[in-house]
Amino acid sequence: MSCTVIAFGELHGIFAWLHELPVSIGLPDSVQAVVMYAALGVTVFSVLSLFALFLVWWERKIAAHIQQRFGPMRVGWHGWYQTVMDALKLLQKEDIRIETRDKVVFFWAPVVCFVAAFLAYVVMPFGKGLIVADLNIGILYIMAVTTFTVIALLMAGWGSNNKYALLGGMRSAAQVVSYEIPMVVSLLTIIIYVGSLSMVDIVESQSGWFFNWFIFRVPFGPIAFVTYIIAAIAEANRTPFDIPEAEQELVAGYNIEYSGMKFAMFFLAEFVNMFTVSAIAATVFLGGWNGPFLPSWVWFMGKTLTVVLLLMLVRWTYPRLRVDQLMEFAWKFLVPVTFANLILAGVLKYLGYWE
Amino acid sequence: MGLIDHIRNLLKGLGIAGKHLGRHAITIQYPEERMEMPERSRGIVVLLSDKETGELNCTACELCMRACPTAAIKIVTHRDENKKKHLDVFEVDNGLCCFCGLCEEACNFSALKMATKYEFSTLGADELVWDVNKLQEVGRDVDYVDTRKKKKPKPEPKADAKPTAPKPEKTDAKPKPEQPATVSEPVNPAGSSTEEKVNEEPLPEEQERKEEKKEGGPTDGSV
Amino acid sequence: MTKEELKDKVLNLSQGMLTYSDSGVFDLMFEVKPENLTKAAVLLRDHEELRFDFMNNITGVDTGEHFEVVYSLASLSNKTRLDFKVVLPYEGAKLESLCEVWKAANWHEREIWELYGIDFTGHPNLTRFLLPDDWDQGHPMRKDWDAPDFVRMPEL
Amino acid sequence: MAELRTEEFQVNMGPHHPSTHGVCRLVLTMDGEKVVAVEPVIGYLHRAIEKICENRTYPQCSPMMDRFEYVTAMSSDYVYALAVEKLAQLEVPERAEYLRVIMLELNRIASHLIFWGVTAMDIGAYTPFLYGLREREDIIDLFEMTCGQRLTYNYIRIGGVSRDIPKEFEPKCRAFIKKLRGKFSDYEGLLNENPIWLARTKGIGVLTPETAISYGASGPVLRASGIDYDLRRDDPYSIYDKFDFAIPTQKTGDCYDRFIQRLDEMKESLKIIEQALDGLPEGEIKAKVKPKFKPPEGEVYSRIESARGEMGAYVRSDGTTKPVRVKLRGSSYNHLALVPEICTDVLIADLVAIFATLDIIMPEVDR
Repeated sequence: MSCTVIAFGELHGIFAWLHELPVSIGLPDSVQAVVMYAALGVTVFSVLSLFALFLVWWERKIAAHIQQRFGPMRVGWHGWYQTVMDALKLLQKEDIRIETRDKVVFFWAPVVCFVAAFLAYVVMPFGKGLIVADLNIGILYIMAVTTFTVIALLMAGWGSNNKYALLGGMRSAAQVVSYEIPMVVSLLTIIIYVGSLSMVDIVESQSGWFFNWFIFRVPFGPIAFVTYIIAAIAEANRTPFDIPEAEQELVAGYNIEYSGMKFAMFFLAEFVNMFTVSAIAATVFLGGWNGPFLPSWVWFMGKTLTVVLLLMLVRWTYPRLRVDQLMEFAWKFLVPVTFANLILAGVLKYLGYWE
Repeated sequence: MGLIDHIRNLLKGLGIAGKHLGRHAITIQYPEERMEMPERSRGIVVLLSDKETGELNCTACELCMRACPTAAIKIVTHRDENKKKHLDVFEVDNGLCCFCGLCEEACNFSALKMATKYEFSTLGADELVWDVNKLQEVGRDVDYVDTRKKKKPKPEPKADAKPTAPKPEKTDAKPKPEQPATVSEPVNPAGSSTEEKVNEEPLPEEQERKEEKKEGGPTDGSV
Repeated sequence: MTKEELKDKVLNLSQGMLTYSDSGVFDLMFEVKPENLTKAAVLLRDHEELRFDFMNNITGVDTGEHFEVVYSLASLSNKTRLDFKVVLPYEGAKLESLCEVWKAANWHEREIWELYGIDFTGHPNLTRFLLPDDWDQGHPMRKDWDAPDFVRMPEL
Repeated sequence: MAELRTEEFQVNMGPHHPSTHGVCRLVLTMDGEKVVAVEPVIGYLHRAIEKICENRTYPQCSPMMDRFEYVTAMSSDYVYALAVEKLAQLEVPERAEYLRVIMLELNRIASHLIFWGVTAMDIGAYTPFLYGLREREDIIDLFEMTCGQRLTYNYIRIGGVSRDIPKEFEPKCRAFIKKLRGKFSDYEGLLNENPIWLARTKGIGVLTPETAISYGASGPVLRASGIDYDLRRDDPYSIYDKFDFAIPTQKTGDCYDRFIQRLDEMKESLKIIEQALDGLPEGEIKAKVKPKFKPPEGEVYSRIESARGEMGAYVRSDGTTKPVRVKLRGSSYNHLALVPEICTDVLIADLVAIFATLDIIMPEVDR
């Protein structure tokens, strides 16, 4: 085991132990890596699944309190395990499969969506040492795998053989592809100052007090942060950019024909996605796990949940954009702004603002 | 409006939503907490009992049945040797009741009231038909102002009640048991209970109606 | 404009197309022969001093002896109101459509066609819309129509 | 590359769709996201109220009217009572008229609050819906305190009102007026200036005055198109000529104007309620109406300004206790007929916005 001094409450011992587990139980070399990553994957997956359930409950509570009602109150203190019960209920429900569906596509769409949502967490630094694999292309990897969601939504829209679902799938494809660009460019503004794509490097270069966070330190950091948040809301398909499932127009959009656990998979994936984009915002702009006194993972979670809270407030306040306005906003406003931001930041860096 | 204005207005909306986040909920948790119903609230129809004797106030005058627009009240009476009317059947079909309050206003004997109670969900539609015992039992603890004249149940209009009572004697030229209370529903609301009742006596009604038709429209107060 | 003035004006201008009927209790009520309907309607809408540009309502009535179709009109500029009606026999009840005069008449006429069976010639879209698409049980608002399980309320 | 073949397709919006306010079916012919043609299919909420009324006595019809338009049930009660009163030439006591005006205006505010919330929800903002219902709840409490019901009031009867207001009504009503005035800043802050809201509603679904008149649009929809016409002022019924209030109008007749129009009307209604509370006289609340009420032979069409526009009732009597014909005219009926006219070449999201701002309530259409 590791001999370094660990701050009280740090969890990276668990990850270190999992890293060393295959070796210590004497597995042959050929399967060591497989077992190690499987163990890490299961750990992260189960924690995140529970966390997604918590987020669903939290969103319901936040929405309820903005609207001056209680929200779930029945099971447990303020209904804290309501979503667990909901998930169990959805598990038991009949899986309604319409006759005219595209069988293969219809089946795999929720699976792809669910898996793609969790893939990003391979490189997510939850705390000091709390990372499954510190890839040197971390952020690029995240950008790549989160785009898988659009394929899943398109598959769901197509496979359902329903006009509403198809419209939802098409809208989702157009939207996610468009907003990918401002999102990546906003992140690039930061990355050119870090000089590395590794998530750990990004976090470590922000160590220290909060003025070392990139949102404050990098020129045009706040603008990049705002454009990132806007694009992230669109990526996570939430109001005011929730047109793929726009309830008042397309009823439920791409997941209109899904029921039971398949629906639950879409639903959980949506919340995991929301957590992903918030976690990236916390990591890249808000200093990640850096913070005094408290354990690093607490800081990470605190910052992420703050961003999540912001997303929730936005969701429950604003009306929804129309589909053409959404695209116009992306291409005519966000893309130019983010590119200008990137160029200015690059010029400043070249001129030696950053030593 | 410029960009700055847009941002300011967006933030203003966010501020209003955030402001409410800190406030306490205005809803209540229903089975544990209940709203206090106003005294005039129109809930379930109940039959009232005399405060001293505990007997029903109802005099079987059938005014409420006549006032009811959905024929939810069914009354069957008979006369004894003293020509005094007695109640055989008094049923309220809560499934048909539309809670308009016309029966309560029609009643001149403080016999019937729409109580402030509102919970009567059941598992079947037929359980919603309440007979006289159930109605009386539910109405035991209902407070009311007795506007009757003691010992003399002669119809007297209430102070501000709308209808002046028609003479109950006149309305019963035809003895009721032969013509059981008509439970009618003009357009079928697809309820099984309605259909059953309709089947009881479709023919005489049908004929009566046809006759009226020939005479050129229904005649008023023919009974 | 008082009611009397309006009545005189309408009677003068219509040259006998509209005749006064005393069945209207509150507002003016005129009667029109079915063949004069469109002419009378255009006159009421377009004449400078009348300008009944607003169609409130069309009501079909089955009086038990014949059909009546009652048109309620209002003038937004003059703030006046009147009704006129057309009496139609049961057999072969047919009327000119006023959709061209007031577009509001479209749906009202459709409803009357559906519920009373009064035919409106020249109506652009006389199709079922209030009753089920496969309805084949006649015209429900006629007095001689009853639902299969219809029972009359007890008489007072 | 060969030309891609495209074709229009049809979508059934409804009968059970979140934004069709009840059960209305819109058959949309769509070209991608664009709506080419709309055909409303109604009748899913048809309860045959008119046929039922032909089989009821005049007082018994009054509860049916609550079901005609349950969002402003006071108005539909009143329009029927007004028609029968005109038929029978009944004198209504003055206090009853004042009470009627108070209730009608409170109900108008309640309806507009629902409109405000529902429109916001249809355009995607959920929270205003709950805020609108929150204030409506206070109005409903006032109604329940007075007449005993929260939705189907059956309060305004032939010849007057069913019961006098309780003692605590006036202070509570005044407190509510004060409270609602304070809430308007919240309402305006949430949506009125919000750039997303402006983008969604400005210039969408423009209704020209000529089309509006021709299709018989009325009420806020007509006034939002710039026509200054309000039955409360131009064809005064009840005692509306005694009150001092403005008739707000807008200019362009797009969704935004229809939205703002109703917010403005709420403020005017508050003024009317205040004046009515100040001038409330003592006295009887109901004219004498016999249980065997027989109006003389004749026919009458009464019309009032309900929250959605002109609400009318045609009542025909043949001198018996039952009406020969009761026809109810709801303004939503005409407004729904407008939808195919102004909803061509709009996006599906605009269709929802137009449908919402016309404030179409299906019970009024189907009856």
